[in-house]
Amino acid sequence: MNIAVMFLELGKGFITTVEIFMLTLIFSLPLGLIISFGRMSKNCILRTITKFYISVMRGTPLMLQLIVVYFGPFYVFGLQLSRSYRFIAVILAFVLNYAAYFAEIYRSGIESMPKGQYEAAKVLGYTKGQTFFKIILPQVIKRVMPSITNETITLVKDTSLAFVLSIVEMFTTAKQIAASETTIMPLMVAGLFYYIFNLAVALGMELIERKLNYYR
Amino acid sequence: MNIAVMFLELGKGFITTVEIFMLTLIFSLPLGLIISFGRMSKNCILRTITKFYISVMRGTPLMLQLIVVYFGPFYVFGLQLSRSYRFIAVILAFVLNYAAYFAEIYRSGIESMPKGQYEAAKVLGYTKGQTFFKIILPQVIKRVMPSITNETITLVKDTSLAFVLSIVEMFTTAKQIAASETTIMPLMVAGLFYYIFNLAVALGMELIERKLNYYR
Amino acid sequence: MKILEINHMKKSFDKLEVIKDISLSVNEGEVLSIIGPSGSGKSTVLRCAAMLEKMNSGDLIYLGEYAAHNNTEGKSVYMAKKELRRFHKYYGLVFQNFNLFPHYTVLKNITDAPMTVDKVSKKEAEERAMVLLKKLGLEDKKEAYPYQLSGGQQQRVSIARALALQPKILFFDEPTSALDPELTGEVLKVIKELAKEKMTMIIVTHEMQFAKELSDRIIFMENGKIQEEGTPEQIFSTENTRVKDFIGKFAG
Amino acid sequence: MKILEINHMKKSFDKLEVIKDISLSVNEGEVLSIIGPSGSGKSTVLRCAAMLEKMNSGDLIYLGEYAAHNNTEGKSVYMAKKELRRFHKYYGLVFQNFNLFPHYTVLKNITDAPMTVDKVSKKEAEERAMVLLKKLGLEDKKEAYPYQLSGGQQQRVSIARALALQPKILFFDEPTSALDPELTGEVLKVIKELAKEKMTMIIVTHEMQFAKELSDRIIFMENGKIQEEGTPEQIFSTENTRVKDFIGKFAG
Amino acid sequence: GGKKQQGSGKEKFIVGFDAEFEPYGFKNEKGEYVGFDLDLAQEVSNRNNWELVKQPIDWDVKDMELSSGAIDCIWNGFTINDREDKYTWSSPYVNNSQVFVTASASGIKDQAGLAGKIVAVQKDSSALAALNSEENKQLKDSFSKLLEFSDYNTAFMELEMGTVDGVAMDIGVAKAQMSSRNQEQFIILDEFLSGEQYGVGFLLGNEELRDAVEKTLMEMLEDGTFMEIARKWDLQDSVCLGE
Ligand SMILES: Nc1ncnc2c1ncn2[C@@H]1O[C@H](COP(=O)(O)OP(=O)(O)OP(=O)(O)O)[C@@H](O)[C@H]1O
Ligand SMILES: Nc1ncnc2c1ncn2[C@@H]1O[C@H](COP(=O)(O)OP(=O)(O)OP(=O)(O)O)[C@@H](O)[C@H]1O
Ligand SMILES: [Mg+2]
Ligand SMILES: [Mg+2]
Repeated sequence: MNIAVMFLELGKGFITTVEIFMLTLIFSLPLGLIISFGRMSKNCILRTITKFYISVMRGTPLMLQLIVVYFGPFYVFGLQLSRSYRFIAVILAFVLNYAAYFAEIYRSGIESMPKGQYEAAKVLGYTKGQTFFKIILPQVIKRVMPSITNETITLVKDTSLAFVLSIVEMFTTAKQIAASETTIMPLMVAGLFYYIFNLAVALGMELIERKLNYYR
Repeated sequence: MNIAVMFLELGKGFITTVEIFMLTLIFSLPLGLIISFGRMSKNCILRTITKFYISVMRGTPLMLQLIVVYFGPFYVFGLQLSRSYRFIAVILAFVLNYAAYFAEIYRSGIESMPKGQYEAAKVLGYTKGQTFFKIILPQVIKRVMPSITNETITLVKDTSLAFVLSIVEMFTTAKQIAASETTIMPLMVAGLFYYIFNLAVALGMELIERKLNYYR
Repeated sequence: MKILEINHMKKSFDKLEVIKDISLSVNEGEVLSIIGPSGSGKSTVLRCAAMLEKMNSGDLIYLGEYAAHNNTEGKSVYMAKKELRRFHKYYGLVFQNFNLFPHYTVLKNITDAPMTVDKVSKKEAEERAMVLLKKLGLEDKKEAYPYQLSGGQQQRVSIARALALQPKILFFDEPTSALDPELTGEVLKVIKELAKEKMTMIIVTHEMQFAKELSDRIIFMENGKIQEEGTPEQIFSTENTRVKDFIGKFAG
Repeated sequence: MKILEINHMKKSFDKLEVIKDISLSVNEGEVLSIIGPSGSGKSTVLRCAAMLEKMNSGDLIYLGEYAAHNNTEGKSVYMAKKELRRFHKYYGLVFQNFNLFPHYTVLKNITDAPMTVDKVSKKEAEERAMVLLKKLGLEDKKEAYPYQLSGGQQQRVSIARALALQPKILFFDEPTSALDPELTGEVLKVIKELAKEKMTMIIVTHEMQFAKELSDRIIFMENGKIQEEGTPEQIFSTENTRVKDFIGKFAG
Repeated sequence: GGKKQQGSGKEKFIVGFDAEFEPYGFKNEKGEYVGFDLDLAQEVSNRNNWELVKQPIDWDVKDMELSSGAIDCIWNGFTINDREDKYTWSSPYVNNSQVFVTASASGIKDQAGLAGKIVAVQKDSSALAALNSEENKQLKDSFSKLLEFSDYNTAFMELEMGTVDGVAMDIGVAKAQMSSRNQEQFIILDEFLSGEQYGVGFLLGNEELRDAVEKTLMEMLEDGTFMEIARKWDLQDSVCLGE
């Protein structure tokens, strides 16, 4: 296999990697916010449930979560799954997992907001919703950006776990080529792809952080 | 295989998991501190090197790093690998990787220390070393504990990557049993082990955090 | 006309009874200062009046309307949440630490509440804001963010923010105690101007000189009770040794 | 005997010349106050004297020993690092924000520097500390952590910390401006006591009344220069309109 | 490469194998690594006075393990076909077939029935190699999708769920898998995908060690030990050493 073909093959796998990455972010970022509400809720039951959910998601390997999400519905509930469920299951498991991490990040951000901001808004007559979305959330986002960046970079690398459910992303492609060519070169090239992707992600996040730096 | 044997087998793998976990922490925590000094050094070359080192360690999959650390000496330098190098390589790769993460955590902690603490120490006549180890570091440790806890929990799960270098830890044991018993039950049990281990780690860290809470 | 009336307010935090039985009222155009040692409950009175805390017992009445009233068991019963919303526009509160919204420009800090809460048009909100900024000498700062301002400027913006909702009464909780002595002057000047324009105000302050010059009436609080109440002349020439001692400390 | 002597100090931050040409000296037992508007360079003078900043030009002399001297090109040349270490014990600095070590108890805050820097025995360091704590009315707080203290108490601990090294001169940079007016009193009292005991001090302050009572000499700074220097009587009855204006502001 | 000389005096013979490949090498009831190939390797070691080291490896890095000398050979139902010139091979000792397993409920009875269906195959397996070869191109193109999976457990679970219609795999592994599951649920199609042979793979050029192992294997064949071991693992019909 010549270099060009190898890059082409890896490039194909890379598209899947990026797909998993983007879809996971798009869904888990807002879901994490909702979960963080549950985690901070005054309702004791809701709080306990979300706390347990988060601890399971963070305390068990993502690989296992992928297996459970994909095979669970059939083996536990006897549901017949459509064939497109494979990719959906990957995204679902990633989203459920990352939302738990993001929830904890949001929570730390929200809890670090000074009480004065809530009180100022309340005295001015803002409703709770207005206070949260206009005053608190924009400031929280700025505060949690560094942690979000960290998770995002971890996500890039975690995408390789998708192969547990037979989704062939870049790292799997690299391993396949490595096996058939009996050389570790494709793995190194995949490493390079990851590195560059991560640099790009870090750069993107830095741009966002800088944009948010218009105030202090 | 009956349940008792399975637990015994998983238990054996678990010991390896714990070994990797402990050794990684013992070496990477101090190494991370040294790297963070390089990252914050006034020497531009040293700073650039450590910055690059950290970005590579965080930007490429740990699995690849394991492969490079283990096979690198043979492929690059033609060195004959001793059998005991297998385990050493695992620890080495984990330590190198985690030290990079810890370095960034220390750095954020050190940079968040108010200038006043340095100035007060300087006026009192403390040397730079005394200032760092007596005044700054104890406070930094308190500040970074939550981030350290996060990384530690990730480490618990990352230990399963050791199998790339044929170190049979718990997750690999589970997969092997799962294969011969044709059931995914062992994987679920391994998940439980991880969960409990993580709970224990989180608990331990919380105790430390609470101990450090004697001041604010 | 009475803008604010508080009858028999009591407030405890857990077991700690902070406000023991306080009644006061403020007439239109009147300036009331509250002084007293630390921990006597001055802030708590203001926070209850601004409904940041709920009283345990007592009436809270704005412009004759009950926001809360004592029921037969002697417990405060507040209006429904929806009704209470109406009361927010009767008063404004200026915090010790300003509590400006750091992600908004000065202009947006002032216009956002009228637009969001009172549904004032953007145009009108900005016109109002510019009038206020001019009055407070901050015209050239409208595009600045709070972090770019000195403490005194930040406090003036927070006064403008409160005024933009056109409240009937303004509460100040030690508006200058987070400021350097030199910046204090700017803010005190603004409050004096407001007093001249007959803005109704309650001011918790440590600046005795200022309270003396400005107030129509002064209340001296201690241990959650009103110990002395009167015109500045009465307070500053009182025979009550407690009050005398307290004021004496500040004379320098 | 001259404890501290500064000759022709100049200091710039990047292009900004903050200290233009300042010379001053302090005799043993003398209390010198520095007043002046914000940004005039008062803190910078103290920070250069405490060697937290390096002057660009000028001599810095403690007890007749040169810590830095002007070379032929008019640039300050400091002694070698090792030699400079000796100078630290001549002076102490009390910060506006206290800068206590939060992870040490009050006692440890005071004893750690003598033990670490001067190699004083633990026993002696603790004895010294207890004497100081007693003097400052903090005996019962020796096991407390800084966060458990009021601002005034924290500032007193930081004074004790500086005194524990038995410096020849003490610098104060607005020691009360981070304190509530009520807590200010405690700290001013302590400084007055020190003055009575003939402790040599330089005090940057906004408390005019206090400067007047306490100082042997007052320097009025503006724009990085000394505009006026003299006894309190001279300064408070000056004909210099700038100084008059400035002092007037604070009279209230 | 060669065998490591260690302090004990006994030479070590390090065999790399995939521990998820029943009946050739796997973890048994007691948690020990056992299997046909490991038994053979044990006997070969005994006769040469070597100390056998059973080294489970990650199949993804088998080539690196071998070329770096971390293992001496790959002995693990290792298919010779298509890899002839990448390793130094022993003589073939098992005639293996690649077959299709389907769910009995699906009604698929032959390869033609797989047209338009989803077929799964293990990554980096001989079944995959066979399907990718020229002669099976038509068959492969008739599938709606060829899916790679990482382990047989998930493949069989998918078969049960009906998310894949057929699994292409070694007949030995297929039998082992089926016998520990509900036998009636699955069938092996009569039509074989391909035949292939297993051998022991040594580092290209390491003929010395290959010859030593080969020689011992032949001795075992002659004195009947080889067939005895084959019978133990129910592989007497598949073995082909010396044919
Ligand atoms: N949220 C709270 N929870 C518990 N106790 C509180 C709370 N807020 C105030 N207190 C207590 O109530 C008492 C009165 O506090 P308050 O802040 O009203 O006093 P203050 O007169 O404003 O004092 P200062 O001059 O120091 O601001 C104090 O003892 C204080 O500790
Ligand atoms: N580290 C620094 N870098 C740049 N400029 C500085 C620095 N420190 C001080 N300055 C500038 O030097 C000038 C003098 O500052 P300094 O803090 O000495 O004034 P000050 O008289 O103490 O004022 P204040 O009463 O507000 O404390 C100011 O314009 C300030 O902005
Ligand atoms: Mg208060
Ligand atoms: Mg200053």
